[in-house]
Amino acid sequence: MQPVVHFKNVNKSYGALTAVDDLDLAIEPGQFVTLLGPSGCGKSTTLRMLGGFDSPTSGEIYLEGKPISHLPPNKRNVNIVFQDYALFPHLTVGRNIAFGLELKGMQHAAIHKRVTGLLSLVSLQDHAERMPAQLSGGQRQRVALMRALAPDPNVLLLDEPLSALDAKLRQQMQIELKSIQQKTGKTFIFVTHDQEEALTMSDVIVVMNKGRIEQMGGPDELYARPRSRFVADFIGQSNFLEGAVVSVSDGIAAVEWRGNVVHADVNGTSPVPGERATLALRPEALYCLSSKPEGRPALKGRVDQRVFKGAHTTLTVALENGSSLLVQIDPVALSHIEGDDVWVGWRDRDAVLLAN
Amino acid sequence: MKNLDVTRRSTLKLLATGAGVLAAPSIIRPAFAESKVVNITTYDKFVPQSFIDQFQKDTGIEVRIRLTDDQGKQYNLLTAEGATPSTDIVTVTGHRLSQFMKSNLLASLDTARLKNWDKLAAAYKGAPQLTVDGKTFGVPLLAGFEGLVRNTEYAKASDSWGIMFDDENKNLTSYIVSDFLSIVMRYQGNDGDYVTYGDKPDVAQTATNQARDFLIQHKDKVRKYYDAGSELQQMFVNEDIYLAQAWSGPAAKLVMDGHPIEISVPKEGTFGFLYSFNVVNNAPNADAAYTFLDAILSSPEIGAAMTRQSGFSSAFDGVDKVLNDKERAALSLPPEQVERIQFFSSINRDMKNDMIDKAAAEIKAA
Amino acid sequence: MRTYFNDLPKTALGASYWIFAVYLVLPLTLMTAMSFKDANFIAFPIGNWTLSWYAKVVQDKQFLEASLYSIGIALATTVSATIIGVWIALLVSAENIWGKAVIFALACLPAVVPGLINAISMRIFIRTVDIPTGTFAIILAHTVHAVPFVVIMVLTRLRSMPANLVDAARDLGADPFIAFLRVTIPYLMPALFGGMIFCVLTSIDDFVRTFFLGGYQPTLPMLIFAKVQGGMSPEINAMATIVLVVTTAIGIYAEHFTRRSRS
Amino acid sequence: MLDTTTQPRSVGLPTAPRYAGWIGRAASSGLYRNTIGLLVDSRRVRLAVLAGVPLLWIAMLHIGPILQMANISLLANYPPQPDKSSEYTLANYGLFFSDRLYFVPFVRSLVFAAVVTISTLVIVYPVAYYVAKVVQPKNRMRALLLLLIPFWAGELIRTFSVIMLLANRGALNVLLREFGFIDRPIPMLYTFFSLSFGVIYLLALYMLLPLYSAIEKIPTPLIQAAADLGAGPFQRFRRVILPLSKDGIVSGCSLVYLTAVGVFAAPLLLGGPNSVIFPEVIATLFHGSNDKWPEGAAFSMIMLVVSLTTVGLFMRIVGGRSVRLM
Repeated sequence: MQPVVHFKNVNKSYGALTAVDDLDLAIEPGQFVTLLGPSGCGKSTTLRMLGGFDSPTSGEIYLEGKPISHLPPNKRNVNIVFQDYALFPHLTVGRNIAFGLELKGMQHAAIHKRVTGLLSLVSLQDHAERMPAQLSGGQRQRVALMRALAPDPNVLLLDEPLSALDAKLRQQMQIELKSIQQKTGKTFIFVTHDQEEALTMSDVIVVMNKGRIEQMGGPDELYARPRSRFVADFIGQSNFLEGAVVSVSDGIAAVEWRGNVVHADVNGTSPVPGERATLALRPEALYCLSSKPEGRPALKGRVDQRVFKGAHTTLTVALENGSSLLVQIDPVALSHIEGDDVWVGWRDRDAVLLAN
Repeated sequence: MKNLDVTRRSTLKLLATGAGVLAAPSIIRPAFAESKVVNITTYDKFVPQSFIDQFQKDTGIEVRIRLTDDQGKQYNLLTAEGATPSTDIVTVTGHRLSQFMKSNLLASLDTARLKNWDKLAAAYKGAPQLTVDGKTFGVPLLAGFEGLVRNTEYAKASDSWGIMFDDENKNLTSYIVSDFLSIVMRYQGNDGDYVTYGDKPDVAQTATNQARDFLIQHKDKVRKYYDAGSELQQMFVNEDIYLAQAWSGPAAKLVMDGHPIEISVPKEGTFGFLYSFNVVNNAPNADAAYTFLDAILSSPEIGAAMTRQSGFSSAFDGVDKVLNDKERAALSLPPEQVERIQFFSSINRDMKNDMIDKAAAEIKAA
Repeated sequence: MRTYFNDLPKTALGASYWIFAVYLVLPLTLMTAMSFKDANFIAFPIGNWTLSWYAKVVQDKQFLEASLYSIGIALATTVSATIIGVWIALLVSAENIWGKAVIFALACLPAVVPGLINAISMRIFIRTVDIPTGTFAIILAHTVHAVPFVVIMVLTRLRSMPANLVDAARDLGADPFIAFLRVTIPYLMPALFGGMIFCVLTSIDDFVRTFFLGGYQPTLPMLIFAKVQGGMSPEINAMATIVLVVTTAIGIYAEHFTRRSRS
Repeated sequence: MLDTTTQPRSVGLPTAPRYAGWIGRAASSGLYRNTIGLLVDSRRVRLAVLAGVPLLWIAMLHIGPILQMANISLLANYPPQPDKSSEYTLANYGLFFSDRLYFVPFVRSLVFAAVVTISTLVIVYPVAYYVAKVVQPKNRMRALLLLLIPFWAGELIRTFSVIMLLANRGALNVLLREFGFIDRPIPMLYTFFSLSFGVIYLLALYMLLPLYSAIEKIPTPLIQAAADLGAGPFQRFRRVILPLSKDGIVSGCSLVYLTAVGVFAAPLLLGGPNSVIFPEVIATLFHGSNDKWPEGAAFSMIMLVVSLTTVGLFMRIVGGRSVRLM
């Protein structure tokens, strides 16, 4: 299938500063794609280039196979939901949504029908006559979304649209956004720095760092199989173990780490014995036992700190080899209080080797 | 060189027009030069409306009046317009006449074209102050003088300008600095009109400085240096001042209105001047201007209306008979005082204006 | 006790407001009162009262003509100054424009040049480029004077405008011109309204520029000044009172209008 | 913000909104697309249109007249006279520095303007604060409007009304005499007092509006927070309100100062023998019996440069960033 959006070797620099570095990205139609990364990673610039508010320094952007880099924003069939919504304060909700339709030269009756339809999609059909200032944050968010959807764009761009909402509303909107995306079948490109948002809604997550793509894939894949330390660190929490490769067999690498030999999935890398390597280990992948287990690898340590977090509890375990690990356990477990001796281990495939 | 200049100017013109079109209801140059129009710059109500209506009906010439309040601004306007004036007739006071003439703004008058010229009072026909090199400038309208004005209820009568410097009148006097300088020079026995100083600038400067220093020394007597006749009237009415040097017109109007005011000419004497209508040099409608001037001379009623409006005496013959008793009384002076009036000359104006202006500025700045 | 101390500054502030209001309004009240005085000159006490000055003013053809002329000039000035002012403000607020600060400073120049100097230099200038004195020249001079105020007001408002409002309009299919018409202009409305009121007031009030650039038709201030020259009589107070009442009525209507459109 | 209970705007008139307004229709028409639509598509055309008219306007009508005046200030004679030279000279500027005569009114003008500016600030600040922060928001416009009414009467009328108030037989003196406080009228008119009174009366608007808008923008919670942290009224004013209204103070002071430096009619009508200021000197050079346009133009240039420099320095020292009026 032809990608709906294709960035081909796109560079964008402002003077000496490189915002986007040789970006090559193809997006399939109908997907919910999230550009995830810390601020300054180039995700917003990428979005603005797609929207037509910035032009690439070099490279070309294709929308449905046609180059669009030279087109002004008003000639591109993409629409943006802005971070602060950018609703026109002097127009009613209805007129805000009708804005793009009016400019297409549509007649009153057709516009009216479409506006009403879109508003009922988000249960705001009674609010067509209100001014944006009279709406709540979540309502404004919905209006902005419907305004951007109204002209029936190929691709909808969302620039951190949830950042201004409170935590509870944000979760609610995540679900709503995803369902609207599914109902309309449009390609959504969503920009955020919030990994939770990304994991909840996306079909594909593109993790960006310093203007480059770090890794791209489905949420579970990214979570379970981070390819780089940056991704492992940015999405969820990880323990990082640095050691030297001892041997590789059957996709499992043995790594010498502080006098112990530990195991991890090679994760698509091709480790060479003797080389240094880093492996990433999710806290929830660790098991924690009061006594040394039989037939399973385990390292001995002592509970240093215990933090109750509601859905789970985290332990900081000081190992005998001098390092410490973050371990996540069942919150109702009454054992493993501070000062207890514990054995910590993991299944070989739950640890992943990172690319150097 | 000439070519270059033309190009630059037309470029500027083009640019100005371009910028102007944005704001322009019309860029068309108004038709100043129409045969059936006469443009007059003058004072409010100076020319009676009834006369204008009649004149327009009789001759078919449209009268356009531009109101002015200040000789200086009128002069600046004419100067700025240069060789293409938009005015046909201007109203000039005697002591300003030379300035207008020097800048070549006025055309000399062909009195033969005015068949009513004889209706002027004898004294003003070809008056010396309107004559330069044998040519006549302007139709005299009104005559006035610089008088000593006092509030008869508060200020005691005096026959000398010296009363203006009496300690009794501290903070109670007012005058127009430049005019009063001339009078003080006269008071001090010098030639306040500079007629005799043509080749003696040193003597003139000494005399001027003497008057200047005297006025600075007596600055504590002054409540205000004023400019306009209405200011003077207001100060007298409000009792801010009791004593002043003033043009006779505004003061006479106070008298006509029944205020306790008296105008006199002290024994040291004073200066007189004429208001005149003048045809502007290169006037776009000179013919219409002559028709208008001739018509205005035709009736003493018009002279009387001007007198009522301004408070000055008319230069037309027979106006006395038209005025009522109260008006006549306000305008009349005892014969011995009339003799003390010396009309401003048009000789040696540059020296006079330079020295007086400088001294006036120094007095104000002191 | 605590509330007493808290209220003290508030009371003082209220007092300062009302004293100031009296300071502003009292002289005008006197002026209005004087318009009923039955005498040729102005002074207290008023003595006999009369309405005859109003009768005189209302029948005065000159006054009516001058008023209409002034209003016409003010409207033309307002329209042109608003267009030019907004245009300059847009240029100054645009990104990537070289010498922005200089352009802004020059745009404000006429506001800080004293009126007299402004008028004279303008008079010399229009002679240089061969524009005749008269209505057009007056409007030009008034516009030059009013433009800086419009620029400042519009610029202040533009600075507070969220940048992505225009982006949003562009995104929804508006070209730059349509985005300007449909988004920027409505957003600027309060500033434009303020600027327009300012233009009207300065234009109607202007005397010195009008004198130097005017033709034969007197504007209101020219007429009043010329009449004043003939002696301060209550007739002028009557004129001023009428002007004041009319402008106040317009102002109150404008306030009413903005309040209604805001709610 | 979260006012979801508000009724739709037109309660009694449930009209369906009319979409497809004239702008939309025009913008989508072929005519528009092929004319303006095409033009604005080009960045170069857009820039030319954006910059062209303003730059032309400023060059022609803002700078042009001043340059012409600067030109005249360097001429030996203007308007040109046949018998006199019209060479370029610096003598007109030299005149200003050579004579105390012009220097005294000049300094007087600057000092006078400064005093007026500070007085206006002190008088108007509490008023602006009261309107912006104490008056209920719905009454604010009305409170402001009451203060604006006098400014619609025109400069001339306002000046004359001050005379009616302060003259020896003006309202104030008549009143004082009526109540027996004084026997003789107090001469208030034609003094520095009456001049300042009148000029402040004329210019208060230029201070009021910028101050009001600056103070109005200070978030009230900030002031409450300061109070909560134990700051008394004075502390709150000095540490919170004053710094936050700096922009308004700078704008207001600049406007009032620049206008006060060049104020012309009021000093003529309200000033006394000892309050002659510089604009009158300049006007005399233009209006005096002997025309001295070049000198007048030179003095105008000096006044322009000095007053603008003063304000520039003031802004730099105080650190105001933007000039605003409302």
